[in-house]
Order: sequence, then structure tokens, then C-alpha cells
Amino acid sequence: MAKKEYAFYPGCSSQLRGSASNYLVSVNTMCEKLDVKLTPIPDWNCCGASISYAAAGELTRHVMTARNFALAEQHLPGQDIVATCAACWLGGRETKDKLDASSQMMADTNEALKEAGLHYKAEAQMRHMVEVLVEDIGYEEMKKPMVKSLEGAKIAGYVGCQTNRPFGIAGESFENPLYLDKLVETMGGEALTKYEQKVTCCGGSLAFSEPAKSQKQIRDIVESAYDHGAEMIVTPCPLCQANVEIYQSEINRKQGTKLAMPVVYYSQLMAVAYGGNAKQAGLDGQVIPSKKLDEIAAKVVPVATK
Amino acid sequence: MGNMTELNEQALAKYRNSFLHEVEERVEEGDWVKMCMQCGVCAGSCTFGPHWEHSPQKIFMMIRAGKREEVLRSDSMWMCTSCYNCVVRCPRKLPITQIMHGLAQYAHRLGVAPKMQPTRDLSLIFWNNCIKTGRVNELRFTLSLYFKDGLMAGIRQALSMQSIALALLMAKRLNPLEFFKGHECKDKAGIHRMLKKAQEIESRRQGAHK
Amino acid sequence: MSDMKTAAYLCTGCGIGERLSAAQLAKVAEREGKMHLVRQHAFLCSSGGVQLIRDDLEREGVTHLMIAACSRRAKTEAFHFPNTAMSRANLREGVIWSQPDTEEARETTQEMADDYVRMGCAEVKKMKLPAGNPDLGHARRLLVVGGGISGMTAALEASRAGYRALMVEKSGSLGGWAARLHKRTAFREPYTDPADTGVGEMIAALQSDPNIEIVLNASIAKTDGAPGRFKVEIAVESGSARTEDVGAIVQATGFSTYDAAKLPEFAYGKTPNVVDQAGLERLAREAGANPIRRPSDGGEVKSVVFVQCAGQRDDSGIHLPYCSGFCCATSIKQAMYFKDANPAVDTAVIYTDLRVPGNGEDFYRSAQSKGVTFTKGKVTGVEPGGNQCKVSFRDLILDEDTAISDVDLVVLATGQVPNSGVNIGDPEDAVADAEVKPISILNLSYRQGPDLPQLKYGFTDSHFICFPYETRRTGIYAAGPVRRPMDIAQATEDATGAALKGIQAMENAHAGRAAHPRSGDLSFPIVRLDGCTQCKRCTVECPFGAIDEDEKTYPVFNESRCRRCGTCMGACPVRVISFENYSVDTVGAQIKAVEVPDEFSEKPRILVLACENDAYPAIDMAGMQKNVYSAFVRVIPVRCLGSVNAIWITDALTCGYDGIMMMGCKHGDDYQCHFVKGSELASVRMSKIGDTLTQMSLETERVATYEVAITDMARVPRLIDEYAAVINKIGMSPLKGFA
Amino acid sequence: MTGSIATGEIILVVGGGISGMTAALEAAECGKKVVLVEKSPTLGGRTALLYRYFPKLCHPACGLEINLRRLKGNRNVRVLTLAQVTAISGARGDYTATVKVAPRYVNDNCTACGDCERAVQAEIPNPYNYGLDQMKAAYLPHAMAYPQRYVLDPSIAGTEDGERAKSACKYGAVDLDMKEDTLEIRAGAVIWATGWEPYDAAKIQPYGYGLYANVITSVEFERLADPHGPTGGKIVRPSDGKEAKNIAFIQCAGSRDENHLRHCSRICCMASLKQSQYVREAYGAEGRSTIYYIDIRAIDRFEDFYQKVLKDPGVQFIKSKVANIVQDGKTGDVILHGVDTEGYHRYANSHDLAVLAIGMQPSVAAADIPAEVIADSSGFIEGALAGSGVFGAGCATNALDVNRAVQSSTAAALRAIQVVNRVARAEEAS
Repeated sequence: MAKKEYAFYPGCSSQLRGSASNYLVSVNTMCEKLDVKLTPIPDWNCCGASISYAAAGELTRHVMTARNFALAEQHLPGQDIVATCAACWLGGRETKDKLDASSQMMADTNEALKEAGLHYKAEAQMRHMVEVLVEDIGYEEMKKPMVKSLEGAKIAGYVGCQTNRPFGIAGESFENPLYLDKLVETMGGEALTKYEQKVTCCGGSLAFSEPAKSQKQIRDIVESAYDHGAEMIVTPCPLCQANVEIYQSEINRKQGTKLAMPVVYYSQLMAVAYGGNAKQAGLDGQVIPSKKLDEIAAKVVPVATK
Repeated sequence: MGNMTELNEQALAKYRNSFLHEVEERVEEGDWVKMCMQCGVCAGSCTFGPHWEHSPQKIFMMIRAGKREEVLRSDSMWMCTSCYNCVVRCPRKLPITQIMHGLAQYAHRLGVAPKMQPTRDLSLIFWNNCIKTGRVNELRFTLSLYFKDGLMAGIRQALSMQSIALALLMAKRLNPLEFFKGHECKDKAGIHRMLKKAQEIESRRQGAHK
Repeated sequence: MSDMKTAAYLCTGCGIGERLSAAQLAKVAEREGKMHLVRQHAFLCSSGGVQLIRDDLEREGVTHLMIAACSRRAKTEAFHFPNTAMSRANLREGVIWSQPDTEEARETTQEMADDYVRMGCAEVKKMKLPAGNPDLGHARRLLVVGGGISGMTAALEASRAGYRALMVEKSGSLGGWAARLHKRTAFREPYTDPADTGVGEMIAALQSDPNIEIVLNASIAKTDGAPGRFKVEIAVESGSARTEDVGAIVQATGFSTYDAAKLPEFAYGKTPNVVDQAGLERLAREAGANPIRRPSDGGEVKSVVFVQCAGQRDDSGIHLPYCSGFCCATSIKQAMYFKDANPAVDTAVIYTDLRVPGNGEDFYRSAQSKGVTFTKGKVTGVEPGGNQCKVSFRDLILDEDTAISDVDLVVLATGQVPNSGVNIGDPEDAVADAEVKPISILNLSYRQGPDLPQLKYGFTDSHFICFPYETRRTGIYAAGPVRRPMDIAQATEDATGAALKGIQAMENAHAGRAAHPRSGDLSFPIVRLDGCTQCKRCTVECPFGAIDEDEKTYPVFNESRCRRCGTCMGACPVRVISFENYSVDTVGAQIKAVEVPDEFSEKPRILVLACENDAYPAIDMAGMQKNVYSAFVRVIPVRCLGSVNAIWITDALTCGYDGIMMMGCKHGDDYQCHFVKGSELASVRMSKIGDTLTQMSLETERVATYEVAITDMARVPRLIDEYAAVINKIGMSPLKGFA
Repeated sequence: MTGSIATGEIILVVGGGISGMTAALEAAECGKKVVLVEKSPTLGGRTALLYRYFPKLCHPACGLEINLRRLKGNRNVRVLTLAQVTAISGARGDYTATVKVAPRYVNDNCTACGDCERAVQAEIPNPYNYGLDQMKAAYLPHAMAYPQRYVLDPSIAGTEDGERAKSACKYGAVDLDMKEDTLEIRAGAVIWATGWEPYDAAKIQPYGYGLYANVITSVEFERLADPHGPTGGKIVRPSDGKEAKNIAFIQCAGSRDENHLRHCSRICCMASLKQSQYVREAYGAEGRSTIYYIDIRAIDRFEDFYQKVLKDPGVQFIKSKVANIVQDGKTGDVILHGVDTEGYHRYANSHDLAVLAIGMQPSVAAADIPAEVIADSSGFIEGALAGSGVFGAGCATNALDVNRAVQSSTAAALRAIQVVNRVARAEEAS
């Protein structure tokens, strides 16, 4: 399969020693095996996420994102922009739709971008890494680099909100998106398709501002995974991952529960299935380590089976 | 932000459309408010629904009823987690999430948003943090969140969360050095000029509606 | 009758041959049925079997057929001999399928079949081939009463089909309410804006149509006759009068608006700034291209409030209890009058349920996008103050009592009141509580009132869901809001349908055919006047007002008004009314033909008289489902329980039947009887039979009436068996063997 | 083979439901020749699958019986079942329709004795109960089926079962060699009355239709209440056969929703009001219905029925579009989540069964009709083109209740008659 090239938008949390740095590590391993080349957008800036609305007006927020678009168009012409973070991707999609729809918004945006010596031509497409996997590569192709199966691993696919609504992945439904389950099965794992907290909101940024309310959500999400016999939760979103993983200890402390459900990225599953070791799969970045995944990662694969 | 004339806007006549018009002109996606048919599916689909004093659909009705103060001073729209559940279920396809954000921002702009609204503070802190260097400094962001209500409160918060911080540290997902210098964009100056311009245009546009 | 040649055909297919002794049946047909010709066939409905019958008709000159095979509801294509009197004995659904296939049951099953053969033979010998209606009417011109949208549509559509129409309009101009509208509600894509009424074009089309004659300022002074030969006296205001021949009538007399003055709480009449929807149309027309001004002082209109359901959907008993259907869309349209002219005008529609079905939803959306505010609420009052009003209401969403002040114009959505004339049963000198005496519209010279009977609230609608045009006055059809509350779009559709029914009635009258539900029936009631006692029961009880009275109060039948239900036949105490193919004798003979075992046989006989529309099909389907019931019943289908003559009951009892079950349709408010009151009449008549029974020293249980629905294929067998048990309890009839 | 019949004075009616039957009969009773084409093996259409009509609670079978009797007695109507119009050519006054007739595998000899049904073993989902139960692959569609003639499901043609049916029939009625036939029908005017179909409830994902056994549609509920239905008229829930005494009726399931059907389907409010009375009838005081609605659209005289139900203590009304449904794995109860917007009250209500008042969409979208018509945004026939002789009737033209559908069909009959009468006059003239 020919090399695929994308302009890469990592987003703040994925940076070195960022809260989702292990996501990036696993994505790099995964992409290498899939022969996908990600070139970070030079000097990219924060997208503003979905929380900056109070401080920043609509235009200002669009301008922030448009700068990244403009840089991508300038330095990596013709390449789709790929984001790994749900919020970054969603923000990008919204900005693109809005600017495509409103000529005034577009004019205003470029007027502002001019100050940074940039111009947005509305060419670049905004994609999520999952879209690249599902649409550009496909499940069959994803199997090819596999050297080991996640056989026996019971995994709850937690899609969350922002890769799912309002845009979602083409062909998937809002209430019951299946791509994570398909990914898990493709990697040989056992997808817990009946997991009903699949698209429940973890509280997003409000995990910071409304911890009690969010932690109630998180508890539901984790406990339901336990109910379905999950050994780990898999997610495509850094904020979901962080919220659902790191607040479990808080919930245990406050509510006397004993939650310790590992929460990993799809890319980590794939990195492992593709033969990556714990480090290459960013498993060392787990606050709640996944024994199961560590074991599989540690398994040495006899060449024969390969 | 928010200028005096807006602040001093006097109470509006009931069910006369002045507040509705105000929202249509000055609130992001505000011109959708009139399209609501009061089915309530948004209210039932909301993540933090139980914590909303007024549901989105009710807020839309209150806007039509001219309840300006009650709406703008409410903390309901600050409960929005941007999960977009309401948006995809709305039979009239209203961009409810954006309208809630828009109303919150408008209230903040007018200076009538509830004081000590944690999500509002979060929003401000996040924004200021990310535009400083063009990228988020997660450590400083977290700290300033803790210390927003003063030193003691901050220390208490920080202590309560230290286990988590430690865990993240161990997992190499939190960098203490970020306190001194985190990731940042090269063209900070450009970004600042750009944002200044954007805000300029924005207030010009808002002004145009007065 | 010397020229009668009868033939019986026994089918042994579908298990009849295995379950029953065909030889025995043949013997019955021959010896007791006295059939000239008796044939058996293993597969009678096959082309061979049918050919056999055809050959006999041609070569043997057979005039009367008795077919003993499946139910009269089955194989109707095969057993179709239009020019021959035919009866059918139901041996399949009615016998072998409803009886257990066991040795013990063999005897009673055979007896059942024997009886049905006896009955079939007896019936057919009493039948005559309908000779056709002697009293045909050939007028093919449609009278249309009322010149509004509905009336104009009916006339134009009839004309397009090649029929002439005569239009009578009481006012001096055509167009009705529609002509008084500024615009009409959206009725086609994209359903976003008010549309032109198109009334002008319609009037022009009407006036230039050579098929259509228009009489203005006129009313109907008298309507005589029947479909195909109506004579209508038209009185013109100028004083001149004329009589016209028409074949059928469409009544499109429309509606009046509910009097808003009855709503003082909404300040109507207290200030000119409170109008009803019609009032707002007037303002809009007057304003034309200019903005609508405030009536009180011509001031600018900045705020308008629309009050939905004003004096409608009212459960207090004071105002209209129903919903007029069109008002929500009308208020939406009227709010657009303001918004389209000046978006700055505030328009609020206060409603409890917004009722805009179908694509009306787009019209609603469009109004919202134009900025019309919709509030779910209940208006409690309107207070005038200077040139503005205050509208107080309960906001049902925000759950609080509140008000809108400084309202320049308040529009009350009052409803439609039908212009439907005098209802059947209304006393001659007006209805007591009605402040205005209803004025007749058609002035029918019918025995049963001068106008179309009303269903409810003055609307002259049909009672039937499947048959919206099933009128109770054959050849006269209501169209538009006089029939049911409706908007222009529906009225147009309705009037087109009514025009068709009018045309159909004329064609039926021309051919002497019955109208729905016994469409095509060529028989008609024949009365033997020399026996008549002028008791008037037939003229009173006819559900369709088909029978008038002459000066000596003898009944005068108007065949083409008649629907062939036989209610008159059932009513007649001296049995002088009959149909050629359905008479006191055709049924009486069947009753008498049954072989009644003696009282020691432990074999009671139960006569079931079943309505052919619902009860008989239910019994039939019970058989198809193999739902077993007592072998002691003998079922006779009747056109309607209303046609059951008391003599059949007394005959049956004197013959020694042990019980009689009468199965008819549901009656009462939601009656399902296709002849309106047939089943009700029957149960009333039977309630009086008690004395007769006691005179005959019989238990009252021996005659019972039931309401049976067509879906009762499981219930009917239960009813039969329960009744058989009752008979078993009270014992066999003492009257056996006396007849 | 290709047979050709009839002339330009014929009216072709497409669809044998109550609308098509009405249009055909009204025209025929005016003396016109009609060909009535029905896709399924029997006439009656969707109303034959209803238990009762609102607001009278009378039985659709009653009207069907009358219409069938009108039909049996009227030789002006030729009925073709299992037939579909695939193409229409020509112009007003002179159309030629291509009609594909699917094999019934049973000929006119059939006496409906039922021997083949008893002989056949294979079962198929029963479409006349919306697949809620199974039926033999040799079947009479339902008790009121017309023509009253059996049908062999194509799936058993050429199988042992097929042979079983054949050898069981004493009358040589089973003909396994039947092939699809193509007819050409000439007609002066066409009435398109193909009716409606329920919107695909599975598309309304938050309600979990297809996922949860105890979430069903209003048309399926009709079958549950009907003595002819899969439960013999017992209102029980699919998951465990438990009596469903506490039922939720969810309005606007698909209708008034830009994510699904943008139009209001008109009948659903009345249908739910009616069905609440089934519950009342079946379970008396124990029967409880809750109707979740946006607006109760009980138009004109129907308001009476609404008022009657309002007074029924067993029926509760909640102004709310239900947000989502989940089924309790243990109890099988369905839990409805949402907000009562009259005063903002949040609820999580548990019911035995949830009935989706499913929306109406045209069975054949106007765009797929093999003749040009004016379509509305929902695919209904808005009207005929100027100078066309193809007219819509009944629910093919809009979301209508039975009364209005019949009204519309009667009007359509006249429009068709106008065309053929013109043809007749022209022929007389020539």
C-alpha cells in the first residue's frame, strides 16, 4: 500500500510530557506500521478547545483554528489535516463549516490572519485519525501489520461525545457507533458491544469546574464497563481518557469505591497488536496500567506465526 | 468587557420580541432561538440536565417571554459540557450547544454572568493560558485553576489532588518544568496581533447591531 | 308459477362428500325441496361444474338455482348467474367447518346440512328475478346549493365530466367566505407563504361555462321527487319563482363564523381593536398594499396577539365543543400578513395544541423563521385600555400567570358553525333553546323533515369512516364545511368527491340501481296497498326518508331514494311490503322448511337471524377458523335486522323452534348499522315481543337480540353455545308439532 | 406471454387498499370500466391490518366486507393481484401501463379448502402481522382476503414443500410452473393509490426499536389488539408474554422531525388515543396509558374523542418528546427518559411496553412513480401536472386518516372519469 501523507495537528495535550503524550507515542508507532507519514504543522497553535467560549468570541475562536489551517496549506499543500484529539478535530470541523458557509466570517478571519502574515484558502480538509483508519485505510488493511492478536482481551469501546456528535464518523450512528468495537475485533480482541455507556459524556472540560457532577458520570462509565466484564476501556479522545482514567482514584477516595479500570487509546491497542513493546505503545503512560495489555505487549512472537 | 449601554439595558416588556431580537443579533446562533417548538428533547438528553435550573428549551421560551435578567443571570447554560447530544436529537436541528455557549458568553460580555461561576473561570483561565504562548501550559493551567479562589483554597485543592498530580508525574504526563517554561509557538507576536485584530473586528460587528 | 323450473346442485368437494351423505342431501332436495333437477358434482365451482349449470340454464330452461356448496360469500365469480334466481345452502363454512369431524357428530351434522338444503330450496322457490325499477328518473343535471369554494368546485368538476349544473346562491355574488379572504393558507410547496385565493379565476371559469347556470339571490323553496327526478322550486329575491328538474343535489351551504360577541371575556365588541379572524381578513383587504392600521384610531400596529380556540374546544357547554381545524393555520397566515409587511411588528400566537397536520408543519416552521412567536398558553382575558389591550394568560411552559400589555390588535380564532338547516326530529316550530329558528335550506317535501339529517353539532356528515359520502338522503350530498369543519384545500377535495356521488346517483337512478351499500341491487319494495292499514310505520321508520304519504296517508314509495334495507318490510304489521328477491316469504319459507324434531329428541332448534353485513360474515369466518358451535342452530342471513318482520318470530315459535337469536350491528351513538337504525329498531321491536311470548306461554329467553361485530368470529360461537345452554336449561319448546 | 386488454375508456387504479378500492368502485358504480392492480396477493391494504378505527372504534373489516361485496357484484372492475405497474407510457386519454404479475403458484381452481396449508411444513414471517409471528408458506393472507385464494410463497416453489402442496390439492389448483407474467394495460386515466408505509422505527435510534423487544410500533400494536393477530387479541409484551397493562405511547415517532420525516403524519395522535382505549378495554381500571406528545392533533370532530380520553383516569398526558428509552435487562420494563415541558419536570418513567406512534411515508415515493406527477418534499403526490391523466388518491397524496383518504379517492375517481368521458365523447364524435 502506497505511503499516505498527512498534515498532523497533535494538539496541546499530546505534546511531550503532556497529559496525552502516550497517545502520541502510540499513534506514531501505529502509523509507522501502517506506512502513514504524519508531518506536524509547523508552529501550530492551540485550537481553543470547546471551553474558551466565554472569553473568546466566535470569530476569535475561528481565527485561532484558521491559523493552523493556513499554516498547513502553506507548508503542506494538498495534504489533509489530521488531528488525534476529538476536541481539536471538532473545533476544526466547526470552523471549516462556518467559514465555508459565511463569506463575511471568512473575510473577517483572513483580515485577522493577515496580521500574522497568513491567508486561509479553505482548501485543507479536517480529519480525525479514526477517519483516516476507517476511511483511508480500512479494517482489512489494518489487519496486515498485525503480529499478534489481542485474543481474550475484553474491551469496552468508549466513544464519548466529540468524535461522535455532531459530525461523527461517516456511516456511524450517534446512539450506537460501532467503529471502536470493529477496531477491537479487527485486532482480535473481544468487543463488549452491549456496553451502554458508549456515548455517555464524561463531563469534558467541566471535569475541572464541576468535579462532583462529572465524577458521577465517570463512575457510571467505569462501573458499566465492569458490569460487562471489561478488562479495559478503549477511547479515541484524550480528554475522555484523562477524565475517565485519572479521576477513578478521586472517586474511590470520596465514595469508597474500588475502581481501577485501565483506559487506553485505540492506537495503543493497535501498537501492541503490531508488535510494539510497552514503551512504543505508550503503556508506560498509564496511570492505571492494563495488566492484560502489558502481558500481550511483553509476549514474544515466534517468527513462524508472523 | 461589555459597555455601559448594554449593562444598563432596562427591563423589557413581556413577550415583546426585543430580547429575542437582541439575542438574534448579539448571540452566537441566536437567530435559531425562534425555531424551537418546545418538545423538550434537548432537556431530556442533557448530560448535566438535572443540574440545570432552566433547560435549553425553557430558556428559549424565556427569551421569547422577554425574561432577560433571569436568562442572562442564570448559570444554566454554564452547565453545558459540549456533548452535542441535544443538537443531534433536536427535531428542528437547532445548534443548541453553540446557542448555550453564545448566551453564556453574551452574559459574561455584559458582566451579568453569575460571579464565582467555576466554568466561566475555567474558560477564562484556559483562554488566557493558551493565547499567552499560543499553546496550553497544562501545569500552569491546572495551578491557576486551583489558586483562582486565593492561596489557601488553592493549596487545599492542590493537596487534595496531589495523588493525581503525582500519578501523572510518574506516568510522565505532567511536567513540573512547565512551570518555568512550557511548549510555545514561535510566532507569539503574530498570534497576539491576529487575536487583537479579531477582537477588534468582533466588537465592530457587535457595535454594528446597536 | 308454471314457468318456474328449479334445479339443485350439490357440491361434494372440500370434504363435503366425505363428511356428509350426498345421496341423503339429494333425496332431501328432490323429495322435500321438490327440485325439478338435482345434480351432484365433486368440484362444482370448477369450469366443468359451472358449465354444467350453464347448460341446464340454456337447454333445460332452468329458472331457479339452489346451490348447496360453500358460503354465499365464497366463489362468487364462479357462481354468477345474473339472470337467474339463486339461493345458496352453506354446507362448507356453515356445516362441516363449524362442526367437529367425529362419529358422534355425524348425525347432527347431516341434519344441519339437510336443513340448509331444505331452506335453500324453499327460499329459491319464493324468489323472483327483479323486474327493475318502474319509476326511473332520467334528469342528469346536478343542483348545487351554495356558491362558495365548495359549490363552485362541485359545479365545475361536474361540468368537466360532461354534466350540466345548476347553481343556486342565496347572496348576490359568488365566492362565499373565500372571496372575503385577503390570502389563503399555503396549500402547495414550499408551504412558506400565504397564497392568492384564486377565487376570481374560479368565478370567471364558472360564468363562462356553458354547462353551468347560475341563479343568484335565490333559495330553494321546495324540493320534490327523488334522484333522477327531483323538482326544485327556486325562489329568487326579486319574487320570481321557477321550477327546475335536476337529478341530484350537492349541498354546499358552508358555514357562519361563531359569534365572537359571545366572548365578552375577550373584549370583543368593547373595542374595535379586538377582531375575529374574518374581521382581520377584512382589515387586510381594506389595507391592501399598505400596512394594517389599528381600527380604533388608525394608529400603527406594533403588536398583535392571536388567541387560538376562542370559543372552541370548550367543555363548559357554553361554546363550540369541537375544533374547527383550520384556525391554527389561519392565524399563522394572518401573523405573516404583519411579518411579511414589517418584520418589526411583534406577533404572538397563544395556543394549547398547534394543529397544522401534514405539510402544515412547514407553514408553521416558516412562520417561526419569520419571527412569529408561539406560546403554549390559555388566555384568561383581554382588557381594553385606550387604544391598546392587555392580554392575560397562563403560560403553560413557564407555568405562570402572565400578560402581554400594549397590544394594538387582538385576533380571536373563533370557529365554523355549519349552515345546515333543520335537523331531522326538530319540532316544526323551531328548537326551544336555539335563539334563532333554523331555516330550512332544501325544503324537502319528505315525510322525514325538510333537510339532510345532521350527525353532530349541526354538521351533516356521514356517520361512517369508510364512507364519508354515505348520505341518509339518497342523491343529496353535503360538501365542504357544512359537512365537517374544514379549510379551502379540503373543501375543494370534498366538493369534487360530492360531485362524483351526485353524478353516480343520477346514473343509478337512470338505471334503476340501488345506491351504496347495496349498490346495483335492482329489487325494490313492492307494496300491496289493498292490504295496507295506513299505520305509517314504514314511512316513519324508513332510515332514508324514501317513503312519503299521500293525502289518505297511504305510503308512497320513491324507489330511487330507497336503499333496499327492508326496514319497511320489517315494520309492516300486515306484511304487505316485500322485495322480489327478499320477502316475508323467502325468509318465512326457510323458517318453515326446517325439520323440527319432537320435544323428546333432545335436539332443540335455534333460529339465528344474522345481519348480512357483519354477523353473517362473523359466523362464516368462525367456520373458516374451524371454530365449532352448536349443531342445533340454523342461520338465515338478513339484509338488516330492521327488515325482520315479527311474523318470522311467531312463525318460528309456532313451528316449535326452541329459541331465536337475532344478531345485528352495534347501535347507539357509535352505531355501526349500515342502515342507520335497523338493529336498534329490531331490539326495540323485540323488547315488545315479551307479551306475545307470555301469551304463547313461552319463556322470554326464547327470543334474544345481540350486537355482533364482524370481528367476532371467536365470540359468536361462544354466544351460540351459551344460548344453547340456556335453552337446554329452560327446556324444549312446548309448541312442537302443533304447526 | 404478453396479453393486451382494454381501451382508452378504461380507468387504471394502482393499489388495492381502501383508497384504490374506493376509487375503483366509485368509478365502476358510475358505469366505468376499471382495472384494479394490487401488488400483494389480496385487496384490503393497510386498513385490513387495523383492529379498529378512531373515533367510533368500529372495525375496518366491516367496511372492507361492504366494499368486497360491492366488488363481487360489479362486473366493471377487473382485479389483478400480485401485480405491479412498472411503466406507464402515452398521454392523457391513451396510456399503456406495463404490469408485471408475480406467480401465485395457485390458479382459479383453488377453493380455499386449506389442504395445501396443512401439507406444507415451511413457515415464513407473517407480513400481515408485521412479522410478529410465523405462518405456513402456503397461506390465505387473512380471513377477509380477496381473492379468497391461497398463495404459495416463492421460497417453496421447486422444493419438497412445493410438491407437498401440489399433491395435497385435490383440485389441481397448485401450479408450480407459474412464471412471472407481463401484461400491457391500456387506459385513459390512471389513479395512483399506493398508500403509505410506516417509517422505519429503527432509524429513531434513541428509542431502541429492534434493540429492545418491548419497544414496538403503533401498527404492530394494532395486531396485538386484534383477535386475528399473533396473540389472538391479547395485549402482551413481546419479550416475555407478560400482560402489558402500563403502556407508553410516544407521539411524533419519526414525524415532525427534520432528522426523519419533516411532515406531521396527522393520524398518530388519534391512533394513540384510540389505542389507549384498547388498554382500557383489555384491563379495565388496571390498564394505564401515558401519552407523550408535543401537540395533540385531534382535528375537528375528533376533539370529542380527545375530550373523552382526557376524562379517562387511566390515561395520562405528558407534553414531552421522549429523549431516549432503555429496557431493564432484568424486569424487561422500558424506562423512558425526558422532561415534561409544562413546567419543566424531569422524568424516568417505567412502563411494560412502549408503543411508537410511527409516522407515515408514501409506499412509493412520488419520484419512483413511473409517470410524471407533482411531488411534495415528503414524496407524496401533491397534484397532477396540467394536462396529465395521472391522479393521486388517498395516502399516496398526503398523510391522511381513512375518512379523508376515501374522500380523496372519490375525488380522484371523478378526475379520472372526466378524462375517459372526454375520450368517450371524442369517439362518439368520430
